[in-house]
Amino acid sequence: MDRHLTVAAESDDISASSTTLNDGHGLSSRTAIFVWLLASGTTVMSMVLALIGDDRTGAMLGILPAMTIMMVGSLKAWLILRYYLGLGPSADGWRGLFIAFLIVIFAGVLAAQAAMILMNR
Amino acid sequence: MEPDQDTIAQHDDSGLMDHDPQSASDAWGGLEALPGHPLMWVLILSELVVFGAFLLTFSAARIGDPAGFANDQLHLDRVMGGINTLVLLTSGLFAVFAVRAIKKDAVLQCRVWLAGTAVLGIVFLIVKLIEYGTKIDAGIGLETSTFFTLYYLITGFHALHVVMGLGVLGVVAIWPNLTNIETGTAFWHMIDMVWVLVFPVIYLLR
Amino acid sequence: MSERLTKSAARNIFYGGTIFFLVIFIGLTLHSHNYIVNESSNQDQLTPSVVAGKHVWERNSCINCHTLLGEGAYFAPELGNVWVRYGGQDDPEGARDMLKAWMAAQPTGIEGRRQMPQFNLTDQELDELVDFLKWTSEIDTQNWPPNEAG
Amino acid sequence: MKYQSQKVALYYIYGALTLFAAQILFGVVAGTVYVFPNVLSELLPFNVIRMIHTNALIVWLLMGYFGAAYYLLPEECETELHSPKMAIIQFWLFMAATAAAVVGYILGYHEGREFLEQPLPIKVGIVVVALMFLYNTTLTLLKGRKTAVSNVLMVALWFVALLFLFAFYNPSNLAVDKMYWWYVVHLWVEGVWELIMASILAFLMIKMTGVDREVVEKWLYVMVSLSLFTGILGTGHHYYWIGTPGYWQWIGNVFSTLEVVPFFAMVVFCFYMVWKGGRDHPNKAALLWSLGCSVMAFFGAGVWGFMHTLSSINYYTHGTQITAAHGHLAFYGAYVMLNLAIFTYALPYLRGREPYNQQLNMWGFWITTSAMAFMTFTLTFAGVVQTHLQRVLGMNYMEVQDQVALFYWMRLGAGVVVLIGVTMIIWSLVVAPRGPRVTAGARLPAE
Repeated sequence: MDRHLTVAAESDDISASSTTLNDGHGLSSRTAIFVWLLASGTTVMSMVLALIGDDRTGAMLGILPAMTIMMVGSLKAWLILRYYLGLGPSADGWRGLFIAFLIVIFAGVLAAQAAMILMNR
Repeated sequence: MEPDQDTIAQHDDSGLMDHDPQSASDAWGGLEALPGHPLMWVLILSELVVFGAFLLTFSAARIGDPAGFANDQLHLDRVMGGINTLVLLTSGLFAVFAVRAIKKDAVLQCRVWLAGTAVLGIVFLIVKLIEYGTKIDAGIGLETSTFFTLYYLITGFHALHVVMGLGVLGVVAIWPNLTNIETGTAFWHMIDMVWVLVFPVIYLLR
Repeated sequence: MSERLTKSAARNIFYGGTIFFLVIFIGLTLHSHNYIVNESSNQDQLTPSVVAGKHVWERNSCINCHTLLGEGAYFAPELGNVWVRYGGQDDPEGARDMLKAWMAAQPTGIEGRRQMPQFNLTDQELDELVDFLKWTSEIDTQNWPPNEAG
Repeated sequence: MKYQSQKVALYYIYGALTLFAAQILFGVVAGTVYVFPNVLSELLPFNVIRMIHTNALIVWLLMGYFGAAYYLLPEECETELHSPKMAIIQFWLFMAATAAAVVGYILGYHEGREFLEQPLPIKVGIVVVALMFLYNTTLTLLKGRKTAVSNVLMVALWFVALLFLFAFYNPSNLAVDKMYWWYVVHLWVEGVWELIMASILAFLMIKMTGVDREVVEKWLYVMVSLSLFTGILGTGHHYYWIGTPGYWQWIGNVFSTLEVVPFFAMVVFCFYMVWKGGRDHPNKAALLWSLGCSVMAFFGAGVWGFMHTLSSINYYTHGTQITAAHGHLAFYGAYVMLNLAIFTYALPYLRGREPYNQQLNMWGFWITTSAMAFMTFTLTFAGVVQTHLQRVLGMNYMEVQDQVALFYWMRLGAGVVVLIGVTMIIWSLVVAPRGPRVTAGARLPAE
């Protein structure tokens, strides 16, 4: 879980930097590249983790690994929305809506996972 | 029944002749706050709801047959899926640069970035087709199982969006003003974002 | 601002989006067409008699009382599975005779019962109609209807 | 009325109202046969009664759209119709074809696919009529001002005609037949007809609320986009059990659930425009019909459609009285009320009068709408009972019908009330009170 805490902290940094680095042309390239590095990095990392731990048995994941996977995915989706799609401060209401959308998917998928784990017992 | 001048004058519907530009720009209501053309956001929001519903449906269907889903999932190539995630993320970055370029009125630069975005979109499609090819060679089709029906429907529907996105990028590259570029790249980012959610749910989670 | 978000762009997005969904829809129906012809229905058993039976069905507007695969009027029983309901799978001859006898006995004239008209079909037409209903019952309908009652 | 040629709409409105009366009459007769099965059974069997009931509905709605188009196009395009004479010839041709079809049905001359029972020559006649209409209106559109309202309406009417061509394709394979049959039926009522509905409502809102056209037309694009983005693939909900592949269940579930959204958008649109406009339009009845249309369409098409659109539910309810309940309220709310809204709005202008018979018209609205709602409830209950007894418990169809007989009585009652309400509506529209026509200068306040 540590990884996610740092990721979350980093994402806060970005929002701070994006306001300071804004050069009047919207998202600064530095922020954009940083977002890209973060998203790609987590992708590569989760892929490597998946491949290392991949026994290819088809065994079901526990709730924590599942949550990790979904959190990385949702975070990336959020980064795209917030920075690439540019939902800045002018779209506060919309941001709330998109967060709600991501939460619904996150919660729905994990609820299904939890239900399956419980039924498996 | 004869139309007379008075009636005609009174009958005139308001608005069209001399509408006030301010009120007209308000006309899109809340959609105005979003980058690009508001109607594109009607499409984007519809798409997000559709893909969201598909992902939740997929999860719900999985409860009914966990073992079958887990088995079928073994046929998916996660590395290819991961590569495609990277490809789309990078194309999203290029799309951001295209918007930055047009904000500086650098049309050529903007088109170059758009072309880069589109090339990565094509790479995505090629990888996708290779994936489908291996599935079909293995005799896996749309009606093979619930897992694969949903796999083909969701990823196929997404891939078709990539195709459409390429068309949209092409159109806005021909008429590159800020609204158009923002509109086109907004659609592209939506495609990117959807894939970022599709990938973990279908490829990784088991 | 008003320059920026024009109606003509809105129109183009509307058309573009619509064409996108329409193309997907047409693609899927073409795939479905293929699927019906090759997998879910017995295209190879579409004999002249079955085809003629479909015309008997249409000429007499059976669909405006009955449902067929759930579509039609809701005044009279579902006939997509009538062949199964009459036991045609185990005893085809018996089912055929029963169906023909049923048609011949209409209208019953019983007070308070829904009346099926007498269509005065020839024996051949009756056979064709039965062939059509038998063929229809063999379409793979994703296990619909839920039971024999239709 | 601003342009002379708009007057041709009168033909279509009267023609439509005539067929509307016939549709309701045959509906009441059909409802009667449900409770007195022996009535007319030798003379006019149920299948013919129903054929006339449904066909009259479709034809009068189409006739209403033609009339609406002829009324609003000159105003939108700010030009006279290309050829009023052609429009009148087209009307009589259409009326003759319709009359011939009805007589043919009674004599047993018809084809056998639901809603497309018109014999081949009549179908060809319909195409000719449609071509005349499209030629006339398209030329009008091309020579005049182009607005979003007229563009959307014309695109929709072109597609109405194009999709009708599938009515000529009757493959021998029943499953294939059914699949393309929905190209006409579904893509009409849940596709392009919604465009017609949205554009006519937008026209009415521009005229009656005084809200800026820019605002209305932007909403119009939002509504029609939502309609087609959801409605085209929403066809999937008809492809669950007719031999088509299983994937349609997933597509149908997702997209047809979303088909509620455009209808909801239309409700919000109408009420928001009326609220925002804040204008006191003298034709209260037309405003009532417009608002009522959006609300009842939302319930009939949206909510009642959603109730049984999910494949796991539809598996049990498909082809029961639930479908009948949904069909009745959807057609009434969306399309019947739409036509009555534009008729109520246009007739005073066409006849050069102040809005007349407002009270009677609005009583007709409330009586008919309540009765339709009650009919929908009775059929829904009948459908629920039927679904349980027949689809879950496996009870024989006719036995189940006996169990729900009470609901059919109530439905007949509702049908009779509808007939009364419709009589009031038609009376209020057609029979204007005596009195002087409006003279120059003494017309309605600014529209």
